[in-house]
Amino acid sequence: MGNWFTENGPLLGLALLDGIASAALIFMVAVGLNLVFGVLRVLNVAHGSLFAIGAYAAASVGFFAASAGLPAWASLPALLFAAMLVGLVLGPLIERLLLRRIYDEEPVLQLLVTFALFMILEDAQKLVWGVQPVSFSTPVSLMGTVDVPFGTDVIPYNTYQVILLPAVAVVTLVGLAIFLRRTLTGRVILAVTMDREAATAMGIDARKVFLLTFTFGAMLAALGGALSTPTSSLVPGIGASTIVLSFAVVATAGLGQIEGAALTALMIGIGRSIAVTFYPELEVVVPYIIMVAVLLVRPQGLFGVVETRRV
Amino acid sequence: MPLPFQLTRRTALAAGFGSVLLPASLSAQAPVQRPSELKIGVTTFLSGPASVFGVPGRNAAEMLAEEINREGGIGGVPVRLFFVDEAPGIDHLVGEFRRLVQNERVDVMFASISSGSCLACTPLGEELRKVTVLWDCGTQRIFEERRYQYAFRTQANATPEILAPLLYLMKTKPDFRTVAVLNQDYAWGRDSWEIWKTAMDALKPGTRVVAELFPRFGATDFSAEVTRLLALRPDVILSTSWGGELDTFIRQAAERRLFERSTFVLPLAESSLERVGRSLPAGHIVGSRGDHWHQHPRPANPQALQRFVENYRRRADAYPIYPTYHMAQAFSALRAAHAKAMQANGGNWPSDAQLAAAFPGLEFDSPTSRMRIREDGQGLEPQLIGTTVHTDRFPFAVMDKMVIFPPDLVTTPAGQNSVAWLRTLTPDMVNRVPDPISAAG
Amino acid sequence: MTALLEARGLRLAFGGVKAADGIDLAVMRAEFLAIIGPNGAGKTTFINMVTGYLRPQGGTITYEGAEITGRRPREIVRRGIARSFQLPQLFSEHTVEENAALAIAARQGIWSPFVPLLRPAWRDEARELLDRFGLLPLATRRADALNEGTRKLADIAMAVALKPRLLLMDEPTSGVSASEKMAVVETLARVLREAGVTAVFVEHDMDVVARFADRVAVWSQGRIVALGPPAQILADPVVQREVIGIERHA
Amino acid sequence: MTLRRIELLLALLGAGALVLAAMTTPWLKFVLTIALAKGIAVLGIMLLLRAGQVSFGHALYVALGAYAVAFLAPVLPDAALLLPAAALTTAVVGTLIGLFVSRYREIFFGMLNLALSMVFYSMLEKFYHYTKGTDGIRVPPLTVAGLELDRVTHEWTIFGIALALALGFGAFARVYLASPMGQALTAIKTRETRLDFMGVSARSVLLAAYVLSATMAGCAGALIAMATRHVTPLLSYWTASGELVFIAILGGAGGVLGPFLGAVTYELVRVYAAATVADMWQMILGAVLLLVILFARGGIWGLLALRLQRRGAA
Repeated sequence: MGNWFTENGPLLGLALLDGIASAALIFMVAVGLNLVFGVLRVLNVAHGSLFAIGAYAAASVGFFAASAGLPAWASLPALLFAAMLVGLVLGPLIERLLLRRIYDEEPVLQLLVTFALFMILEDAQKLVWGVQPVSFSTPVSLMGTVDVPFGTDVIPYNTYQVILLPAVAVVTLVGLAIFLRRTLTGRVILAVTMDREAATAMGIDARKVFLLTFTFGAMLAALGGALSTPTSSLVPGIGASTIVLSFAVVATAGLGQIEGAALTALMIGIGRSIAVTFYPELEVVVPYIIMVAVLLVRPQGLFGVVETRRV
Repeated sequence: MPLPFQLTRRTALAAGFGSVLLPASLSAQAPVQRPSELKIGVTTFLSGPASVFGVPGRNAAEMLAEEINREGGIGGVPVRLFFVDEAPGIDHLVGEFRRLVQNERVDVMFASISSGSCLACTPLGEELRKVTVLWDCGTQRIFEERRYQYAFRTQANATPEILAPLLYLMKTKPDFRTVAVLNQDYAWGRDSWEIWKTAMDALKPGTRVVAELFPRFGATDFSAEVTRLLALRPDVILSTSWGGELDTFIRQAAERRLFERSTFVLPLAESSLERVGRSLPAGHIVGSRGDHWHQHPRPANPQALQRFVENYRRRADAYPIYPTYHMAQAFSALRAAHAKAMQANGGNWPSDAQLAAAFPGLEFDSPTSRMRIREDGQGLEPQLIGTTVHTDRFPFAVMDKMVIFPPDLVTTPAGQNSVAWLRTLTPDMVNRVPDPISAAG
Repeated sequence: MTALLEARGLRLAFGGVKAADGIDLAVMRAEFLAIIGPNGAGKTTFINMVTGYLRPQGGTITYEGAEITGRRPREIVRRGIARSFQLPQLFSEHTVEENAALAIAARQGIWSPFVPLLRPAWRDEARELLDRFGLLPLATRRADALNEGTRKLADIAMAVALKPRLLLMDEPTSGVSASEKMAVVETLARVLREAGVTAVFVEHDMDVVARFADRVAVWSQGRIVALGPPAQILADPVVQREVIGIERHA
Repeated sequence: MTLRRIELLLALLGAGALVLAAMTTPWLKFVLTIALAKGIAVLGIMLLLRAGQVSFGHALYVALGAYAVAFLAPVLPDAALLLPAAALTTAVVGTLIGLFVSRYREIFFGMLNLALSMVFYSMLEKFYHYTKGTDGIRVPPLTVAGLELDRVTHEWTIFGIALALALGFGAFARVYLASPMGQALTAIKTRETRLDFMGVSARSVLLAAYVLSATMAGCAGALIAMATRHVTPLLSYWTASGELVFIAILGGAGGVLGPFLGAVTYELVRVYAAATVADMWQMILGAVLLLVILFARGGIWGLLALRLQRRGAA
């Protein structure tokens, strides 16, 4: 075992670096889904569509900024702007027009409403952006690479992926934690997450909280998409594969738990990159193995609170 | 907006129920008369990741159908197209195939981009006795595992499409010792690797495979894989990936200078060249699943190729990529077969069986060369492979030092199993590879 | 008389709050034992521990000579201990008679996929049971359409349908209107006496306690502070001041 | 006439209508076979929905049944043997997985099922040399009870088996739902703790329904394999599971006819949507689902039952 580590230590180090970079993106998408689920108790399948639309919108805004003659550094705020735009437009629209009508329904109906929305948005996105892969990699080129030593060799990494993405994820995590625990709005959201009935009984306007949270969640989804744009080409179907992974994160993390989402994202990201390095065959099933293992030990998820049924 | 939508839907439903009520036997076995239109069913990807190929295929089909109809149709009859999306799965596809054959009464089916779809459709076409043209799918299994009377492929298959790049690599950069592969984790990715590995073991024994990476189909990030490849420094990296995944892989590899460490062999990259722009550096090997390239060095009919390229660019605002050429080949073969069958039938409209009988041995024009369909139904298509170069004329990498592999060099002989045939190859095969042609100015 | 149920030194704390701080109690066969005490004294916790919903952190519970401490609710029910709930736990999408029939099925064996739940034998038994509780007119009403008092009765009826030897009831008369209360308890007591069921019930109405309990246990801060016949306990000035006084105000 | 009688009558009428449609339009016979098969799988989904649990992974069992047929067909080329074999396989696997997932509720139940079906999907692609990956496996021509059949007779036979199984499973589900085991499912949804305090293991009640639903899905998969004669991993993809839940809601979870009404409607809408706008079928299906949930919550069966009851009252 010690031998194995001395031999493969450097490789393991590289895998950790890759894992952290991919965990950052996984976290960005999953945390929004988890937040929305915690407050609205609606498992939003259309979160994947918001991710995809955010990604495409980021590319469009980026191209527009470039064609308008803005300097290359403007591509970074362009990503953020695109995500805000998507979240602020689509979030309230979806919440007001659709979700609001179904809060009192059974969970399966709520889930299917978002599933239907997902199907509609999937085709709508095709109508707007077509089916040819779209890519916008200016931010990655802009930020260049950092060389990581590996034995006598060096491995170049994208600064964007190993520095900026994890930094954004950490800022989001810390910012969210402070927002939820220290500000009044945040505490209200937290109160609704923990006990909706008690919170409404205390006079909290749940509808307002729902609207706010959903819009916020939509922005996080779109931001996740926007942040993935510089490193990957956008094609139809990216929303579908994103949402399955995010579901696994939510169930593993525990409902509404942002720290849980962060830890799960890290486990999945690092687990996958270690798998790619040492057991490539396992890469695909890593998230599910982690989820099943966690739920075997902790049936309520990593950070889930056991809901005591009052009798 | 909603009103016309509802109207079309309602009429469509009405038409559908009309056909439910109409006894199907009315027009079943009537003597073959010249129909008012020649109906072609086309199965292609209209949603999901593979629509990267499916939609250009459809665009080409619509463009070609319009051209044919302007010129008076096939055998004097205008063609009409029916499209089916392959994405929802085999049960939907097979149902639609039946509907088109039994209800819409299409005259011929152009089946499938996905090999799985082809493997499901081909036997069905045979059972329904309907001519099925395999227009794009790559699996070599179809004609090697069974004989068909109604199914024909108007392009090559996976074996020449992978063998040609390998031979090209051996001819142009013979000194490689280590190889890594990164393919999509699905049938094509696995099959193409098996073909490459088998051929390489026969043609260049002793080459070491240092990594076999098969990321999930639809993956959007290859950072961990790129890291692994950077650390391993293989001489050659093979990837038969395509679409968004190939674009992503090329960009991520380029950003992290992987192209400086290894020679890439990308047998499908012709379809990504325009999109990835100058991200793809010079000096790497690119293929196009056949004999297609808008800057083809020796087209049989330069005017025809140029017209095809320009018409397609006007329509789709992009250079044509291999599925559009494959679609053109399918149409061209159908026209030729139809003419041949009519001639054999004394100028009368051919039956399904007569049309099918015209395909074996058929010769037809592709946009770049003259092609033939072998007796077993397999199309014989040359393979064009080249090395990337950056020029001032195009904002993206183009091919240079192109080799056009003749089909008889790289295609498995009829009646043989590809893997078994590849095992019999010998290293001196590389001496029979034609010399490279440089790109014209 | 022998003890049917015997609790010794039961302890359970939630955080710093001691809900059970050394409970010793023997319940005698066929007696009606009332539990009184202020809110938060640990009355419901006791029932929860006996029925297996909560596991005590210390002490033992013996029932019919066998130890049942920390066993799961399902197992404890099968030994003959049933309970009713402070907040009625009905199957809201079922009718009242279906609720009762489900309880009968739970007793008789639920694993029959081919015979309807409302088979004649079970329907008759359910209706007879509902009749005894005065619920027959509501038999085909959905459980979520009942008012609080009737829900409470249906909840108890379901526990009775299990034919327990020991029945624990958590505030059986709360929610029942004052005018009906005595009649309801009267019926309930008759049904239980006929079946020879031992009953432990948490009660806030001292008139009910005085009239129906054989013994009264007074709970305070997780301990039993007094135990004896109602006449003696209810007359105790300390109990009157500390427990009943607070009760009256609450 | 009571609603239950009308239900029976409608089932027979519906079966007759399907046979008639299949007779007049050959291609519909195939589509309806698939619809009946999916209806059977959805019937299983409905059992779980009664307990308030949504499985987002039952495509696992559909695919398992289908692959069981594909793998066993070369050694056991008879539909009459393959169907029970597929049912048995899925029942065994359903029991093993059910023992695990029946401990979980709601999102955890749904997501664990989803995860397991995705693991199965990945395995079908990973074990490429046995499963042929996404290319899928061709099912060879089958005999039925020893008889060799031509294409048309074979199609009719599979259609007939699907119809018979649909009627059989439908009748069984109705009896089952009225029984204590079926009624206890609803009790899990409304007040699971009470079941516990009545001495009933909610987990076992759910497990029984889970194994049944897995078996039904397995039979559905076997029928799909026999009808399409080609199986691919896409059968187990999560969207296929979503489709089953979709059909359950479309048809309405109120009665055993719902799943079949839903499945036939779903397949027909998809066919006509695909025929009208081949690349927009998803949007049309999504819109239909949305309309059903927002304006007809009981699904098609709910609408029908309401109308029949009104007429009965008038």
